[in-house]
Amino acid sequence: MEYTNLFKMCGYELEEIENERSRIDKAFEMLELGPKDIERALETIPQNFDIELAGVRKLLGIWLEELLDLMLAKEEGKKLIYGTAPGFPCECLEAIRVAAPDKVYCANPEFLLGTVLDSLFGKHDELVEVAEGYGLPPGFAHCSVGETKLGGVVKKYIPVPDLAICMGIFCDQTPETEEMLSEVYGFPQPVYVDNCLDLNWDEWDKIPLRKIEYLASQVRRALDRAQEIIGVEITDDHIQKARVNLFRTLDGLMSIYGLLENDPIPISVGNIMPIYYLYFNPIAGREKLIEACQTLHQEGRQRIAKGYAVVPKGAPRVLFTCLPNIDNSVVHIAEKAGLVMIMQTVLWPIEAQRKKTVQGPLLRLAETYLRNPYLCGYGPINMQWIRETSRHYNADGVFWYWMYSCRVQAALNPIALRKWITDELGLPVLILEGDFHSTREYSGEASRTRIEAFAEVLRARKAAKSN
Amino acid sequence: MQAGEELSTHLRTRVIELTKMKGQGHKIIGYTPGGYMPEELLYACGAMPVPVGLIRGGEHEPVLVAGAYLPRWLDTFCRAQIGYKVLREEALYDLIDLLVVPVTDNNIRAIADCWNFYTDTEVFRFGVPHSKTDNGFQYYLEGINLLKEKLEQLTGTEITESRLREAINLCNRERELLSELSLMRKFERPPLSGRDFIELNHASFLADKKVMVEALQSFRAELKQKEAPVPGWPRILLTGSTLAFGDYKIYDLIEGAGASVVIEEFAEGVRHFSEVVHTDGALMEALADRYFVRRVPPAWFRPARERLDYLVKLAKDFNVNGVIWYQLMYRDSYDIESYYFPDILRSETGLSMLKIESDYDVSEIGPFRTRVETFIETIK
Amino acid sequence: MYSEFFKLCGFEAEEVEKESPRIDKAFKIAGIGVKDVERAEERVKKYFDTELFGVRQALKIWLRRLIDLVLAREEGKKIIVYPSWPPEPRVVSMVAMASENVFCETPEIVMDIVMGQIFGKLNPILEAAEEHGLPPGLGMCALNQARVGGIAKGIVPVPDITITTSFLCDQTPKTDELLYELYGVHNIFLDNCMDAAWEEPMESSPRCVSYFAAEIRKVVEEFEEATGVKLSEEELRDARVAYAKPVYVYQEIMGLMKKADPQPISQVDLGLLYWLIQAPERRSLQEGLGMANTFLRETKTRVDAGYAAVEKGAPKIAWFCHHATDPTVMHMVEDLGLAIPVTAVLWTPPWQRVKSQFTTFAERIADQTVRGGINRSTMGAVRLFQECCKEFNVDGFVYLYFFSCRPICLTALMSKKGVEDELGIPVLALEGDVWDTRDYSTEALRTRVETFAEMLRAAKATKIGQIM
Amino acid sequence: MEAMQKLEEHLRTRVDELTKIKRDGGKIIGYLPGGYMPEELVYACGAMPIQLTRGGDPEPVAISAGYVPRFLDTFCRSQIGYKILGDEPLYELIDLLVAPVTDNNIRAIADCWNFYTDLEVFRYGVPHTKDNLGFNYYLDGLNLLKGKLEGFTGTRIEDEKLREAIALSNRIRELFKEISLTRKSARPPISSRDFIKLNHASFHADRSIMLEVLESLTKELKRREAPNSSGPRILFTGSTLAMGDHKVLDLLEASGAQIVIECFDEGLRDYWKNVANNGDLMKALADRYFMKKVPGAYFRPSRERLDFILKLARDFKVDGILWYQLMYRDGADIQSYRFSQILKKELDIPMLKLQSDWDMAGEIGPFRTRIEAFVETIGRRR
Repeated sequence: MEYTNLFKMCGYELEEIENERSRIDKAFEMLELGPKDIERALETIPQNFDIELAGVRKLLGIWLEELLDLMLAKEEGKKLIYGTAPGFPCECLEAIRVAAPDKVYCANPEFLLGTVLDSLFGKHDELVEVAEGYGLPPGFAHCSVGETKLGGVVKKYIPVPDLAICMGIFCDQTPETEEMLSEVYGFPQPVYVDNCLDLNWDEWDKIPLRKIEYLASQVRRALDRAQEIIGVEITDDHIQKARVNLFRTLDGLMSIYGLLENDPIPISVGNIMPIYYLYFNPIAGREKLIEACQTLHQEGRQRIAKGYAVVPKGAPRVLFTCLPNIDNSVVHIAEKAGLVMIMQTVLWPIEAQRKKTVQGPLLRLAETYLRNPYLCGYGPINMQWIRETSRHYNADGVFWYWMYSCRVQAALNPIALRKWITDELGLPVLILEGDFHSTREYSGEASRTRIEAFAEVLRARKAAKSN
Repeated sequence: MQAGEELSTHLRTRVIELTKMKGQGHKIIGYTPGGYMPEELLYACGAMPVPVGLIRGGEHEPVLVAGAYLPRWLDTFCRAQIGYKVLREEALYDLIDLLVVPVTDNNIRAIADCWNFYTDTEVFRFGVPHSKTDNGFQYYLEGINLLKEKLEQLTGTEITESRLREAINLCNRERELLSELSLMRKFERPPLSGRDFIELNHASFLADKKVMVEALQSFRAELKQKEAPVPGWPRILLTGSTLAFGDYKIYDLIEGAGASVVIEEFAEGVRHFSEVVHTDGALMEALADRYFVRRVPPAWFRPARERLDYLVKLAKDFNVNGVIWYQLMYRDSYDIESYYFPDILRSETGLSMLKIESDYDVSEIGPFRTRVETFIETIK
Repeated sequence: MYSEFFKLCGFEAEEVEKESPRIDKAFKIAGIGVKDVERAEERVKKYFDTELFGVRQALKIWLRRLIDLVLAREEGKKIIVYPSWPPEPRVVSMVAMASENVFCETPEIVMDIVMGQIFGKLNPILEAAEEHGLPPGLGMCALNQARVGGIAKGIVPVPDITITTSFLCDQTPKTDELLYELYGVHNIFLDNCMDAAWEEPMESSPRCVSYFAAEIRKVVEEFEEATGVKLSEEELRDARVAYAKPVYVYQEIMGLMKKADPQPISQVDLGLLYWLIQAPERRSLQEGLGMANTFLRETKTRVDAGYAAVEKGAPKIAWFCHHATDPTVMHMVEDLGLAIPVTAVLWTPPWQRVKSQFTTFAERIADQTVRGGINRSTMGAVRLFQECCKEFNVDGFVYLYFFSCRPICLTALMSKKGVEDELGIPVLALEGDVWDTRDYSTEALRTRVETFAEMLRAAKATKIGQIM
Repeated sequence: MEAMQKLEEHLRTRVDELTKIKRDGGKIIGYLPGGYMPEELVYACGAMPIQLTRGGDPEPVAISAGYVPRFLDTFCRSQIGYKILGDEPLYELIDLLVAPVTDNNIRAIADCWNFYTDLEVFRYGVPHTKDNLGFNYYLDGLNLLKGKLEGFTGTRIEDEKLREAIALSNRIRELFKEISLTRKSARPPISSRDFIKLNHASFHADRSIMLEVLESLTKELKRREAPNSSGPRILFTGSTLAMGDHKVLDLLEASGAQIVIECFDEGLRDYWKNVANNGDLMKALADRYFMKKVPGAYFRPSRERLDFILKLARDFKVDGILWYQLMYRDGADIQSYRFSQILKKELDIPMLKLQSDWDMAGEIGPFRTRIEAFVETIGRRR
């Protein structure tokens, strides 16, 4: 089967491809990927991403490589340990990986699989449709990440792991799905990382110790189980290393967002999502990822120097929450409508998050997460968050694209936040119900009119101001 | 197409333009769809028409938000309008100085009343009688005369005979061009797709009239020498209550299933172009004659058979292979007609019809797709 | 088999005797069997206060209306006319009184009251309509369904003419067009435009009146043309008077209800009178006044006797509209200890009580119809309810809107806010139906009304508390 | 039944009473359903607990669309709807809202009230796994709640007071259990409708009156000649059974079936287990309300709930299970799929799943058809 072009498009060198060929063949066979799929991939990728950029090509390559590793981990004699979407706290799996890179492969398989099959191979929603017949029916707003995982398991694309760590720190659906996998589809009984979303309205900048300790102990318990599996002790150093790794990746990611502070923007935000979605996955190719970021950053600087413009100068600039990782049509519609998304509010570290009240990597880890507003899905911090980001970036509006099937994001209540943002900050807000991991019900097309109208609202405001 | 590019750039900057014009003291007049508001009057007093409602639809969130202001048992599109207003997502709606509402039925009335009750927009109503009788004609004529006064008093500009005639000629020109373009779709291989045409039709509500007329002229020129892109697909007559700007789901599904819409008939949302205003004789009468008497009436007319016969005529003239009836939830007049029209259609033309009812809900797409696809299959 | 039941409904033994051939025929056609009569007897005993002579008289008239309606064709009525609901009652009265040859009846109301409220047998009729163009799930008005269903099921004869009132509702004309398409019935439309300006004073606009008047004249002409029956001005006046008299009596009864504590008579019983007035027909126009007066007299007596249909000192509410098919709902409300002195829709506000300044009969009728109220505009409705709640000095207002009625839905939430803001009394907006029992759960309604009642009692208590 | 009448009379004037209590300085403590709020603590400091239990009406759900996204559990959405409409007098009396946070749907109620009203909200978390970590976290939560209540009411919660409160609560639970168990008999002396009414009442009725009512009812039931009830026996389970949500109940009764036992995560009082009224009382409370309680579908793992339902099905000899849940309650939804498979394996009885968004006119028709068909099939199997 001929996939050389595909892998070249994804930043592979020829000899790399040759060396990998046997692995690729095996993995593609397991995933039932044939010539047709390769063709589609060759069309899809350029539509979704700006492959002129070497950095982007490298990124895509990492996705493919990780998927290969996942598929082959077992027969290459590694233990397989899964986390679950949304994957937080990522340090947990990263620490396990760091402790014994050669003994274990860690992953959130639903992300790898979903992203590669959808955004690279354009096999939209194949797995989602499967899942709908196996316990996650359509029409009831089941999370498409969970559906992707269930579909992958049913289709036997996702190997059964040696240990499943269920990240239930803010999502209720994942644990339910995970339980179904163990009761009905022969997955191991998961070990849970639990948490309670019980911060009080005025508590948001002083996280109670008991909450930190509870989350920390949950993570520690998971690590202990992992130790038994991999036979290597997971120490505080490993945890510390894991945290450092993630910080380094985050720096890379932020440096790319830094490019967008330039007007006009040199690259489409659509190319950044692959980094974001890799960043919190325990990938083996972590160093490559950081490299790729540097490459992309340099390319961006060069474009700026050349005055390259993805969207004409002077376009309204908005903050956004998050974007699909499988389909960039929303981004392209927005940018075509002359709307620039400059910063993903989730990533901005607000004052309160920088505070440290505890010592030791484990407790620190826990505290960082409890201070993350999006993750603890918590109104007041979100308000603070948007206040600080909008000030720092002097944004013209907020583009609230949220995952309709995610109860956390629903409970976060965009409607209430819109009221607050418009009243307090006087910024227009567009709330878009969407889906990060499926195009089955929400395609970019469906929201074209609203995005374009929103762009007009912002332009009109700018015009009014300048008058 | 080049003309397309120019037009879309014009449209993109339209809101800003209007904002500026408002700043310079121009009045922005919103009006509800249905084709009973003679735009000519607005142009004749130098005001800017902004078709409220018509220009937005097809999205679910405004419909949901409307739940807080109106029970859900009224027409989806009409509920959506209060939604947009409170969401403040539609820049044009905020520019409006006066909302003109030709009251046709309770659903449209709901828009007027909600804007009156929940916002501080000024609303001007005039009734559209439901029978084409002399009383009806007189009443409608009085209505637009009142509108005329209202506009003159609001803008401080008198609507003189000559300015009105000018406006009418301009609007007639636009109508003629639209109908020429539409008639091109009679060809076995239409030079433009249904979606293209309807977007053009919708643009004609937003764009500056002169710009629009020019755009249409160049379109016509381009299409004349253009090799028809649309293949010899099954031909569909698309009809229903409201076809809002942005509500293109149905077009995508039909064209996605390998058929082309060659002619539309909608009460609300599309510009009616088949009749022009006669400029001989008294102009106000002429307007009433065009907008009330010669206009094909919507389903809530009493009686409304005229529309159904017109549909049969269109089906024959455009030699279609099937009819798709696309209406919105709870627009009861259409529901009831959709029960007996298929028999009329079959006996007159032997064609079959598919009825689809939308509440602007995303979860509809799946089911709709299957139904449209099977329908297209059967009529191939 | 049914003589007991008919006696219960105010018939004399010999009347039943005399009528029995017609009754047999009618019941056969309407598919009313022994079981149904038993059920009806239970229901009447359970839901209506047959102690009251007025109630018995009313039941009697209703049963006769059913029989007359069902047999109209075979008894050789030359012209059968069905006005639609909501009617322009004066015009309907005119036609009803026009000639012996003309049989004019509002079949859907007869179906609702007799087949529904009395026999509890309406659903099959509605289901028949659901198969004849008024499908379920699309918010189709169940009253229109009763109109079509009665014909579709062959219970009521196919009419020659409909007088289709389309000045409030858009669905009625479509329903009658359906009758035209299905049965070739001649539709005469009575049209109007609801384009009153938002803050327009309740005194109606001349423009509106003259259009509606012209429409009325048109109806008369078309009717005369179609039937060859001439309608003289005198007849028209008489008809208007015949209609107006029981209305005045009804208003008097409301006057009593307003002052009375405890509430002397259940609204369910008054409903029988209410609907007779709402859907005039020859027989009720002739006998209705007498019955109305009986109601009035009996209510007076009860007030003097201090008879309590609802406990003394109960909080008072204005109720939106009488139920046509289901006696349980309003009984439930009264049993929960809420007095209902008034149902707001038929109440006549001050601006409708003034004598019309217009001269021609058509204009006077038009004037009456388009002044204020639901027929006028949303603001008209809001003002009507505010005025009504003031006048009856109620502690709350329950707006049970019929989910399948567009104009009623339209005003629901605005009326709630309008009344709450203006009078500072709580308003309960309830989604329900008065034409169809299948769409709501009385138990669920109970919970809502129950809590509402608690709220009113508490409010009352606090008021008293503050005073003391 | 006299007892029921007595209760109804009491309930009629209850709002009035509570209004007076409040006026005389009494504190009304509202709390979110789920069974993780030990009302004993509230009583022990002389305050009056009221659970948010109202539901079943279409209007509040529709209204809520302007305040909270529609993809949350229907009950949770409607709670802000009631507040906006001002339809529920009990809610208007609340001074402090206590929110034991179990999942995101429940959390949304707390947040909406925080955001749209000026009411104070106090949260404490309910962990999702029964182990020491979880137990201690929950216990901490209770202690914080205790402190909060003491601060709010200005009354210290003495052990004595708490012990009394617990004793009374235990007694009430016992009685509920006793009454519920009478329904094991072939001819249940009390209908599910009455039992549910009783149960819901216990969330805002006066406790001493509630106690009398229950006492006399148990006696009555012993004497009472049970109505002849031949209809199929149904186990009624799901996510939330709100006060006022009668639709399914009506339809089931109309179809001739009889509910003999209910099992809901939220809305009904959990009467199965009691508090050990000795030793460290706070520990005892945590033990009863966290460890001993059968958890909701959002637990991890949540198999315990399913096994409990199976046990009930056996003990009460039911012929069928009606799984009635509200729209977008994902936990219950996903569980229902597993459960139907387990059910087939363990004891082969049919289950009907209904998912409601409290849309009156839209749902009754379809529900009626499905329930009638279901009751007919299980009728034939008997």
